[in-house]
Amino acid sequence: MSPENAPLLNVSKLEKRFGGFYALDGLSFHVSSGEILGLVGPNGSGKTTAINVISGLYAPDGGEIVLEGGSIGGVASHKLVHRGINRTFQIPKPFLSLTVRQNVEVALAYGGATDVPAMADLLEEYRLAELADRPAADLNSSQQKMLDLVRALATRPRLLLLDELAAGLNPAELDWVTERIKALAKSGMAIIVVEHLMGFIEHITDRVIVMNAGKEIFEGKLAVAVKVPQVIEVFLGGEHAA
Amino acid sequence: MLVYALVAGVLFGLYFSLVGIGLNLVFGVMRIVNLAHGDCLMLGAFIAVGVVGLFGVDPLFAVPLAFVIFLIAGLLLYWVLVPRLQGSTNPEMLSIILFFGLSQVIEAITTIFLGTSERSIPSRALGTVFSSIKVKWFGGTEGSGPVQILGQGFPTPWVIAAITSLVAIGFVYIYLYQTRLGTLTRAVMSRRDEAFSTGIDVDRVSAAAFGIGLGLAAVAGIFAPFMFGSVTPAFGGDATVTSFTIVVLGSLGNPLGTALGGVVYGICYMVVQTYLSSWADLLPYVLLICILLLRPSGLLGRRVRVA
Amino acid sequence: MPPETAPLLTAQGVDAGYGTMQVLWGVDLEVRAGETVLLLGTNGAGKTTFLKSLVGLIEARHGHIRLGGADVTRMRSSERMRLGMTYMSELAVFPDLSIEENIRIGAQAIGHPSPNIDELYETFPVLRDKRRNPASSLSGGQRKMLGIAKALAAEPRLLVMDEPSAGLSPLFVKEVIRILSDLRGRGLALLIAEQNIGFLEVATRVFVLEGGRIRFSGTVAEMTDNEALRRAYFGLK
Amino acid sequence: ADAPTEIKIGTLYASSGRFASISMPVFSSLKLWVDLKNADGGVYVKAFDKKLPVKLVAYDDQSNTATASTLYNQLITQDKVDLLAADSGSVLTAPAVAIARDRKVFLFDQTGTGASFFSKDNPYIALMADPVSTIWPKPVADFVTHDGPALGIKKIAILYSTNEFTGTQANAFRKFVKDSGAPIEIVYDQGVPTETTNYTVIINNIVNTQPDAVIHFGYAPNDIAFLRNVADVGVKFKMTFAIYAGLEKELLEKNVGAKGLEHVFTYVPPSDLEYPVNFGMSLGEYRAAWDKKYTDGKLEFGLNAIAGYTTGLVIEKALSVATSLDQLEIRRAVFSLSGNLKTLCGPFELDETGGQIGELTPLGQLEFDDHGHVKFVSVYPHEVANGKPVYPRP
Amino acid sequence: MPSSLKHTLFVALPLLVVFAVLPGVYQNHLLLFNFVIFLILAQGVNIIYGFTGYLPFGYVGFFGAGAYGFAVLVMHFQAPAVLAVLVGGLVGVALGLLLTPLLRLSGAYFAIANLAASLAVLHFIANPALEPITRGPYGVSLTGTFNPTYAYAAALVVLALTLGAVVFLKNSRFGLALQAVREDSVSAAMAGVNVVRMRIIAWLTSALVAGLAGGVYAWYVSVFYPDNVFSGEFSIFAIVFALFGGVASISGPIVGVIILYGIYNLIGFTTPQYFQLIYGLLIMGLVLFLPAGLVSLATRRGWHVP
Ligand SMILES: Nc1ncnc2c1ncn2[C@@H]1O[C@H](COP(=O)(O)OP(=O)(O)OP(=O)(O)O)[C@@H](O)[C@H]1O
Ligand SMILES: Nc1ncnc2c1ncn2[C@@H]1O[C@H](COP(=O)(O)OP(=O)(O)OP(=O)(O)O)[C@@H](O)[C@H]1O
Ligand SMILES: [Mg+2]
Ligand SMILES: [Mg+2]
Repeated sequence: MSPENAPLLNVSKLEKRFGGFYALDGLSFHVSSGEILGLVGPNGSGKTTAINVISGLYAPDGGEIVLEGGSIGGVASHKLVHRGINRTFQIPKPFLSLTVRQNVEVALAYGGATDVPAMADLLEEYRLAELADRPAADLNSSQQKMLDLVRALATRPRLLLLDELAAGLNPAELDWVTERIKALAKSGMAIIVVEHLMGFIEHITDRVIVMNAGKEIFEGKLAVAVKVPQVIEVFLGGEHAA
Repeated sequence: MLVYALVAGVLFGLYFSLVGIGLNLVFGVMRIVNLAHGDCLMLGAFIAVGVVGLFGVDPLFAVPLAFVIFLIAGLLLYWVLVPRLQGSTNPEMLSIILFFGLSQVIEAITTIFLGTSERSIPSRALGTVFSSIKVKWFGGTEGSGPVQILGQGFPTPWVIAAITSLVAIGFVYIYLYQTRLGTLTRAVMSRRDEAFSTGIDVDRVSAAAFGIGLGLAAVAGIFAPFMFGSVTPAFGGDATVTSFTIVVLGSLGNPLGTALGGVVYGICYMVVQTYLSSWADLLPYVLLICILLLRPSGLLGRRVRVA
Repeated sequence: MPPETAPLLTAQGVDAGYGTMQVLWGVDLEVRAGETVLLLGTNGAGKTTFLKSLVGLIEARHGHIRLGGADVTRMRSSERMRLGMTYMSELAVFPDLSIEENIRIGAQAIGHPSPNIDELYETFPVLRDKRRNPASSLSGGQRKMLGIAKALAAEPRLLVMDEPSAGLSPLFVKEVIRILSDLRGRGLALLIAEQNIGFLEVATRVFVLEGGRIRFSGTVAEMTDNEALRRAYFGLK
Repeated sequence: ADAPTEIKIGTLYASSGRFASISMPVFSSLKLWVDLKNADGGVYVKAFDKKLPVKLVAYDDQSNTATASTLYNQLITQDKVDLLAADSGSVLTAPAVAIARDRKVFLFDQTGTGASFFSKDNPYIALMADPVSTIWPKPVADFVTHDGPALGIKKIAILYSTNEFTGTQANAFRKFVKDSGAPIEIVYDQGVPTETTNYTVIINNIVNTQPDAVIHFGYAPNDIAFLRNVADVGVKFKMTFAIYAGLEKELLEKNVGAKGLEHVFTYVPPSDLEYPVNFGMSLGEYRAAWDKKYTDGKLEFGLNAIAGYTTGLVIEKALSVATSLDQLEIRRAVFSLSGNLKTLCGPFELDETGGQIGELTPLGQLEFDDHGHVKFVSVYPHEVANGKPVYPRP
Repeated sequence: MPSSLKHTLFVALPLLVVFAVLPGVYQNHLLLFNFVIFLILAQGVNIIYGFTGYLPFGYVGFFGAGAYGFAVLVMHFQAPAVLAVLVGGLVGVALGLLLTPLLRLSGAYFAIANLAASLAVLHFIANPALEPITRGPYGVSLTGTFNPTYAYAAALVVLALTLGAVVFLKNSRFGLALQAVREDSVSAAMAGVNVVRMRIIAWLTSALVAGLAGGVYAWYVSVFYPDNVFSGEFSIFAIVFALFGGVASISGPIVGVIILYGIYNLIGFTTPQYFQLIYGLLIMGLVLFLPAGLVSLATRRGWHVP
């Protein structure tokens, strides 16, 4: 890899155990600024766990996570946020009894961003402006997902991890979100997308990592992945390839 | 001295297992902090005092009586309080306050009707039904003579209370592991939401556990006048905290754990009392905090609960 | 109407949700005796919520649910399940109980006599070897097997399943599908919420839930003919 | 000044909580005095030269000192009582001492014997019944040091509950013994928390030191538990002393059993000793009045059941000599009674700080009478003794 | 007008003024003093429970520690009362620091552990072995510093500080972040909030408040025993008052104290024998029928309550 395009994040031989069970078992990959990387694999293959470890929710049990040359394995979440990593959750986790505005305000105040984005712009851009003074509990699930995203963006991340953001959105919303994510990448953000919707993945990602049982089994274009027998077997199920 | 403290600790600890086991059931099944547990104990003690005072019979006869009364009271109380509590946003926290209120009510009513002086039962009254056997087996004298264990004398009531505890723990064990309702109870303890999904009538199972929990507390209470010399309506508060120590010590939802927790507590208490008597009262609290911080799941527990 | 096509379960205009959030909006659905109905929908579409309202784990705010002719809309889950409907949740089992206890409890929960355990072990031989172990020692796939066995122990007329394939490797998914088609052969009605379209193989009818509303209902063939649905659910254009 | 229509006496009681069992009898006996006086048209008040009915303003402090503080304040500031009597026991009296002093109100301390209450710079207190803790155990110590060696008492064990009341007694006792120079060795000396309810292990420890006498200072629940455990374990100490075996004999008899009290040494309370009186009822008359008024059996008759009555008598007598209701004049009146008044609690005598030094309780021993009832035998001091000590216990 | 100023002007200030003036018209100053103490404690509970969700069932531990901090300083160092009150606060904070590991526990476990901790501190301080330092079980008597008027004034100052803290929490980003932590600690961390530090700060603040209150209390009553200042009733009352009014608001705990402690004193004076009964029933009713407190009656209607 050429030095001018050194990856922002480098993950090598990452391990995470729950009891005796390896949720991550030697996962390695990298992602660069401006790139959109897809992370796919069957249920329980460890995608969410990978995101949880990278975002500091869990400490890794082995391996290394390097952000711009500095090791960040086991660093507390809020510090990682300040260093430019943020994420959304598979099941959105807003502060339910706070208003939408307050939800974002916390992230703006504590996110550690130097050039704090304007709250109004963020809410406007992600279609939450009209709901700004409603408690987050009143939002439906796709709105809550957007709120999760806005909260993440309020901290000006350079690496954004999206855990099944598109799931449950209708096709129109899907197109719109695709555009937004692409725009974010274009602005120089590195983005990792976990998703089950293959159409979406194909459309949005530059490259995918296919995971199974905590390991990477394929890296490259999705169009290639769907022709790899091992991927077909564990993930797509034989009948799809046809 | 050490041997004496150890034996005394085991006897005393077994009794405390009985004190704690009802609480364990209630918290394990419903995640309800029954701060009125000690007051049930106190009421059980008054039932015993009443039975002896009115009929002059062995207080052991009060055991089934108290159990049945409190089983029924527990069932009624469950339906009045718990479903409504569980509908609130934070039932675990609110239960602490709700049952504190209940304990106040119980204490107040008892005080109004029974006065405040110490009540007790002559030690000799306990186990009179067995006294002939006692004389034969343990070489004790007729009446309230001590029981000889390892060449030293221990109060007969302690031995009887310890044996009763073992029997009660055995019953709880059989209930949980050999009966249908018991299996359902363990299922609710294991995963409450899955119990609903499986079609278990969680309310009925919980009500039973609640009733049994209260019943066991009352049974433990019957021995309180013997273990603590005397009881007053205000006796409940301390008993509740001690019960919690034992339950947490042994781990939730596990009757064997509570038995172990009780014995560990009893031995620690007696040893501290022997060598550092003025610090004995500090023990349960320090023990509780240490266990919670070092092994939140208790001695026999698997599940860890941390924030 | 001939008896085999009499509706076993009907949901009419069901609204449901959590707290101030409404998740389901006027959902209609019907399962006839012996039929296998697939409820498709993406994450968060409301599948679980809908199944829960059917079996009584959450209350429907509007609408009606009828089971075998009886209106069960206000019944508690334990009562509904005594009427011959069992539910296999995503959790499926009690981790602290042994495997055999888990199976028995399926029947005990609703007051049925002990199930024919041997017959169930025949269907799920892996479970017999570990009958005394706690369910927590099983792998994800084995847990789903146990979940099915537990649900079957109640001898239901209708089995409602939430994502039986979630967390299963494709091999296991195939195994599950095989077992389900087997059950179907025995006349058991099935309602399966899934994201995995592999289950279309066993389905007689499909409902697609999107954003809490029924977006499509019809036969499997009708669904594969629908361009938009194909794009959304079969992916890869 | 214009004569008021009544004399207001303020006091507190604890209907529940830890001190209820000592507070309720004291309060009930004070009330008994009030009712008797009012039935008689009231008490004579010299300041107005007429009889005035007594109004008892009483609040329940639930054994809670914080509540008690508020209520004492309420009595003084809102109810503006003429005379203030404390709740019983040192703990609930303690807040009253500070408040009364601050408000310059004279405090009729009924049974709060805490030594720290009495100091030369506080004129606003006097103790009615019970001697101050610091001199109370003198008869016991004297018996052990004077008569003990001859009886064979050489090694003694001291066990006490660590609280103001019994802790002070233990300290005083220890000091008396040491200062006496008698050949007595203290082989065991331990304080245990007041909440202690089980003494089995401790008793075993004491047995191991082989004492010739065991002196136990504890509250009633402590004594009950201690004596029961002694009996249950089957230990027979040569001599056992316990405070409440005597002070609340009926309560202890109910809870420990007569057998467990046999041969136990204790204070002989005025409730069981016919003191010659020069004012108020004699013990027999009083007992009759008590039994007539309190029939439900919820209250035991003991020292506390006459303490409140004694307070009443002191109040009555003081009012009959005080020239005004000024609090310092009340004090002067009360102190003028010292050495002159003899009630059923014994001779009323105060030291200069207000501590009670007259009503000393002799040392006695509990024995069965011919009917199998427990009775007191006074054994020390010799001038009041009506029997010989049984030592060692058979 | 910024809402923090509004809250100060229309809630905190009037309350302080009322309690500053009341002693002139009502003579039972101790009663007023107790009101102030409970206002402080209820707000202290509000800080930790309302804003972070930890139920401090042994809250009195800090209060008692503060009282003894005051006593030790006065007895052994003849310190002036004001200094001793400050030290009381610091002792509360020190105990809070010692107990920070408890914050790892959740739900009822935290509540019970906290209760145990307060009892442990009680039995420690009350141990006869510590008689030379704390006077052990024999209680302290601090006649030298006795001055109810100044102590009352000091209590008002502590109340003002406490109210200031709550107004700050209610109106600042810090308070918002705390509430975020309470709602979902994982999401809060992803908003860049240092969850552990936030919790500790809230915990220590409420410990400080209780410690100061304990110091002032010791100053006012001057004679007390370990049982008094560690009485579980302080914890229970403070929690019940705060909950009754409604936590995570400024006015909730105030309303709770005024109403419930008012009733307490009313029945305490008039029908004492039924007091405990009525109170117990009241508490039960509160949990069953008004679990979110009195202010929820207003917020449910969409009214804004400070
Ligand atoms: N906190 C945990 N404790 C125990 N096991 C866990 C935990 N979190 C995840 N696992 C296990 O780790 C494995 C990987 O889970 P993960 O959530 O990472 O899967 P995933 O790839 O995100 O799946 P999905 O597509 O269903 O979201 C699963 O078997 C899961 O059960
Ligand atoms: N207990 C709950 N409280 C509040 N909201 C909930 C709860 N459970 C689910 N939801 C919300 O309801 C919506 C529908 O969820 P549901 O679980 O029914 O979807 P689903 O189709 O089953 O999805 P999945 O494929 O992830 O299982 C989602 O937005 C979800 O966030
Ligand atoms: Mg995932
Ligand atoms: Mg679901």
